[in-house]
Amino acid sequence: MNLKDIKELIEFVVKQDLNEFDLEQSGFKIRIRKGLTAPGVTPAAISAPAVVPASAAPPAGGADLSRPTAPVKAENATDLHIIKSPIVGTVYRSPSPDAEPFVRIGDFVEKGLVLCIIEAMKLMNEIESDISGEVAEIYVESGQPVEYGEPLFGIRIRS
Amino acid sequence: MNLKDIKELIEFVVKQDLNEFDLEQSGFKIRIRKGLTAPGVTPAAISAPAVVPASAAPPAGGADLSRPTAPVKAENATDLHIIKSPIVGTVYRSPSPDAEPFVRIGDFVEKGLVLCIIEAMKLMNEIESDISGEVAEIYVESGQPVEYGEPLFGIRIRS
Amino acid sequence: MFKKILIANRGEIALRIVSACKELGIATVAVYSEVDRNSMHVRFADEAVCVGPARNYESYLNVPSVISAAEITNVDAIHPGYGFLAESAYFAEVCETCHIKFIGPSPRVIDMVGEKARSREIMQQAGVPVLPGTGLLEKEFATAARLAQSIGYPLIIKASAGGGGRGMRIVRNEGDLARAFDSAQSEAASAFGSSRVYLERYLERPRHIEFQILADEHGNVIHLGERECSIQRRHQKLLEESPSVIMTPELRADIGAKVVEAIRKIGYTNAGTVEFLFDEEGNYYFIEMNTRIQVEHPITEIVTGFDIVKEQICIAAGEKRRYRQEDVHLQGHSLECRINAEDPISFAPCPGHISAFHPPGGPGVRVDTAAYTDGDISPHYDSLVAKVIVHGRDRAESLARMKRALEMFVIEGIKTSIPLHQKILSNPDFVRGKLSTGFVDDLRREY
Amino acid sequence: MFKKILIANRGEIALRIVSACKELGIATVAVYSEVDRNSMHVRFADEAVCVGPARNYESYLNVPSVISAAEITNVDAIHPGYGFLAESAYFAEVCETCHIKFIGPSPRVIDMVGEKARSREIMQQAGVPVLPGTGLLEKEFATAARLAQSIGYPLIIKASAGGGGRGMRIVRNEGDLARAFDSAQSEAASAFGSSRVYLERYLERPRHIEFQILADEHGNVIHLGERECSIQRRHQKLLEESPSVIMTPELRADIGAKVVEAIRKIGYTNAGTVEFLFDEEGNYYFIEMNTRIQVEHPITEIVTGFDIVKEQICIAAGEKRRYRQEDVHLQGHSLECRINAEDPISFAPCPGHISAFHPPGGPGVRVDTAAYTDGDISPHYDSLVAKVIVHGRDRAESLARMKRALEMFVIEGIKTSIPLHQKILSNPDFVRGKLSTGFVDDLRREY
Repeated sequence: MNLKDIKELIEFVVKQDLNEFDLEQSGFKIRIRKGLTAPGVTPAAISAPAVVPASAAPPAGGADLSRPTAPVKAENATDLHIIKSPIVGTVYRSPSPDAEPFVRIGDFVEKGLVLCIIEAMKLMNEIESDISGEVAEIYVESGQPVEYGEPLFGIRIRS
Repeated sequence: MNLKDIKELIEFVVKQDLNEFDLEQSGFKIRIRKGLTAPGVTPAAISAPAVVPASAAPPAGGADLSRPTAPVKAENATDLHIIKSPIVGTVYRSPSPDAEPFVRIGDFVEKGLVLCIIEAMKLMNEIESDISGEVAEIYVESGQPVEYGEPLFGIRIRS
Repeated sequence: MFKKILIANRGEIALRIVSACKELGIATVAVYSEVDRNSMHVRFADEAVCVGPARNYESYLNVPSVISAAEITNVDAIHPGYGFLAESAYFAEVCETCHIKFIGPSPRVIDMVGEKARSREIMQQAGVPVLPGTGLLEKEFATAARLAQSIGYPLIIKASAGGGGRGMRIVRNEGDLARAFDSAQSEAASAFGSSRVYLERYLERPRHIEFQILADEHGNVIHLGERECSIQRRHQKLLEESPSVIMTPELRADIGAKVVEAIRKIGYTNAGTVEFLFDEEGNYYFIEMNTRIQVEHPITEIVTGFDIVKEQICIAAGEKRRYRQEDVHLQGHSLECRINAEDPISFAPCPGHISAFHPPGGPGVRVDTAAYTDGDISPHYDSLVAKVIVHGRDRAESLARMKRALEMFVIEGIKTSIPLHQKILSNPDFVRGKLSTGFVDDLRREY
Repeated sequence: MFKKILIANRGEIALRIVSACKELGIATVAVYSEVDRNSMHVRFADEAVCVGPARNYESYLNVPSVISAAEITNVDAIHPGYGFLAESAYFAEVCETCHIKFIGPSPRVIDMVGEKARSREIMQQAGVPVLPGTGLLEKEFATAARLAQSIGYPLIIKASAGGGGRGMRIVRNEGDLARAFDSAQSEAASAFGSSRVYLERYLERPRHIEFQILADEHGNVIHLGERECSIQRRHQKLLEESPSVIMTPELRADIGAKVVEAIRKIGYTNAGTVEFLFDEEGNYYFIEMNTRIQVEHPITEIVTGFDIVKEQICIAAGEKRRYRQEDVHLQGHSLECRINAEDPISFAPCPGHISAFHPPGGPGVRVDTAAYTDGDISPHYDSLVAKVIVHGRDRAESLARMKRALEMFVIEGIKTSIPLHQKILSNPDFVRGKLSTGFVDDLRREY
């Protein structure tokens, strides 16, 4: 790659609004970082073990919680209010297996409305919306295990 | 990549508002960091073990070569030509214990003149000046042990 | 054998359990609090579940959260490590209810052993001496005075609900008893809401020595010799060794046999530790029993060749262990230093960012740690950074090796207890093996 | 005992020797080349002297420089490690002349043992089988043909001055002998300036097994059992174990006794290694002897409890060692993996900057290394990054432990041989102990 190519690549990366770009190819290696490289992010190395993928495939049968869930795709959706799981457990999006889900994308929810149930230690915990708005994103499916702090719903606040 | 290209690349990287840029390509490697990259830089730590002072005082009787000699006080004296020891041994600044030293500060030396003797394995090695000029600094004393690459004399080149 | 184990802990012991599971071919699930996301135990476990925020009772002590994590990951068993839920009979019971094997003794045994009066009784029946003492006393000073006579002086008054030294009084002679009894009771009442106290013989400069036990679920019980843990500070062990300089093969066999008998009698299973105080005349007294893996277990592993954590897992899986007492031989000598993040003078914990971390290696050195370069010692948890364990052919080699290992341990960015450990290792009394639980205080008084 | 020792080496073995000296209370002097200024052995030695630029013959192989460094620092002895000057009789002699103790055998013995014909003879006299072979042959093909008959096929033709495979020919039957003999001779002549060759029985898939020896300067000679080093690639050992699966206590005692006798007879002192090839029928043949510490010495330390480097120093200091052969017991099983900086597929060395380095710890794991986070693997020297050594109660535990340790070894920034080691450890033949020096080539052919 000559200088022109490199500059073109950088421009492209910046225009795409990427924060990180790495490429490695037979004897060629490039690394581009933009923005507030939070110290916690850069020194990959040992400093951020969680970034490293699990060495083996997740053991069969178990839930794949092997790595902390990514901070959710909708990172640009800064206007979204994220409802996170306050407990560890299994999500149910409807009150019973063949019932309708509590909410769907596009629904308007009032503060206090039940969004889903999380089962933990045989107890059903109703998860309510702590805000009013439109359900813009649903990050979980019925039967899915969730950990503490895992995003469940993205609520767009009506302005 | 020549200097012009490199400067151009740096300018470009800065203009693109990047914080980090790394490139590696067949024997060529560039690394650009902008702003307060404190965290990545600080952990000198193990990276420079030699910086750490010897834990104990230098054992009695032995030469104190415990740490590589500092790059010489006269670091500002960029115009000085440094004559370094080409071998490990013991310095003698005069041909015999009660003789006059080969050179003193302020002496003008011709290229090829003997500056001192370094004894190694019972052999006396004459160290000659490889340049003509004025003896501006003398970093060693008679009887002092020196290691490879240790500065012996600073010669100011007459201009 | 189990297919998957959840590790209900953090730090070096969580990583230690991950190692054992890997060697046994068992998958692992780590749990972690939000601040522990980048921990080594999370990195090396096969799966990991965040169980809550930093505060212990919201995460590592949060039983519903930990149990839910076990359920959603379908584990067969939970290893509790030490601290946190390790000695909670309640947690062990919840595990049982949820059909998850708790790697430790049964809830019934944890309960029984945790009750001090009960475990004293068990040991006494097996012929193990206990410290002379009384049952709980209310306001009856006359009874206290009479019982004090038979215990002898010095004695200590302890609050039944006590802790942290409050409600405690050392009484050196009969004349001081009345006032001490009164003040201990009122302090206990105000601190714990109960004025009940008991009296116990007080040992001035005892040694703390403990025996390691392994008991499978088929009645096979052995001991793995002793650990001397006299080097303490505020009841926190700093440096341990095995064997103890004061132990003879005969005494070891004698105490060991009694302990094994008591353990077998109560149906104890899994690993456990029986703690004793030794006075200067060599008399020994049972003080308490711990129903979990101990921080200092590695020194026993080193001298016996047993992998105690793997043993715990195999035992919990119901395996019949084939070893007998005759198979246990102590080889050489082992020392452990617990390196804490603390100011070596004031002993104040000193959490922070580790800018460089390079543990020592080479012959006879083992390091158990979850710390790493660019990692943090969190203020939320205990200040243990690493355990340095050495093995030597004899105590002298062990000592020289530990000094060498500490000298070659690079930790930058935080203060550690290494200078204190070095001071201890160079102390002539320590070198001669003249130890007691007062050792560290004496040392501090000197400088 | 010595007061100060100069270590004429670099990397992990220099650090290993520093450790031994620290444990013995001996001060150390490191020597280093300009590019090694920031090395661990420099950091942890008490003093350090730069002896020249990066290239070996200008620094680590520069005898005047190393000796001068020893003189200006007033050391009593020099430990040469392995490689570099370790087997130079000349260097040992210069040390002697300068009244500096060379930690190794006497120059006379190094010379004698280094001469292949002589050491074969010595071993044969002690009853140790050697590979059937001839003396040096000039142009006399008739003699060669006659001798070949008695050696049997396959046989190998080797150049007397040989090395690197040049002048070598494997001959599988009589018909090929004449042509091979001619071409070997002419290749030898052009490569080494001497056409002299010799014939030797060729073993197809031998095991490489070696015995560790310790001999003090008072005639006390013992062996520390064997190491199996069959896992090699281009004659470079990759993975070693002790004990070997094919060794019985009787065979060990038998070979050991013969080796000890030979060693005693020639007045050998200090540590040494006697190497054998074993054919598939279990016949064994002496091949050569090494008069230095071996890279793989830790596995013997692990199973015997001897600190071989400390032994070397004590022996060189003239100490009378009190152990006898009966005191040597092999405990459990040990494995070593030599982690190299190399491409795991092409095996090409891969020096570079180490961006993260965190060695595994926990039970039964020892790491000998001079690498560290933010350090470099220099292209000037060999590509060894670290030796991972494990101890298990048996071979199965050793294996599981090594797998676990490699999985938990964090090395970033450079490629290493860890994937290759993992492949070897999982190979069914390896697990069954079916080894030979052809093992790695076979493995590569498979993928």
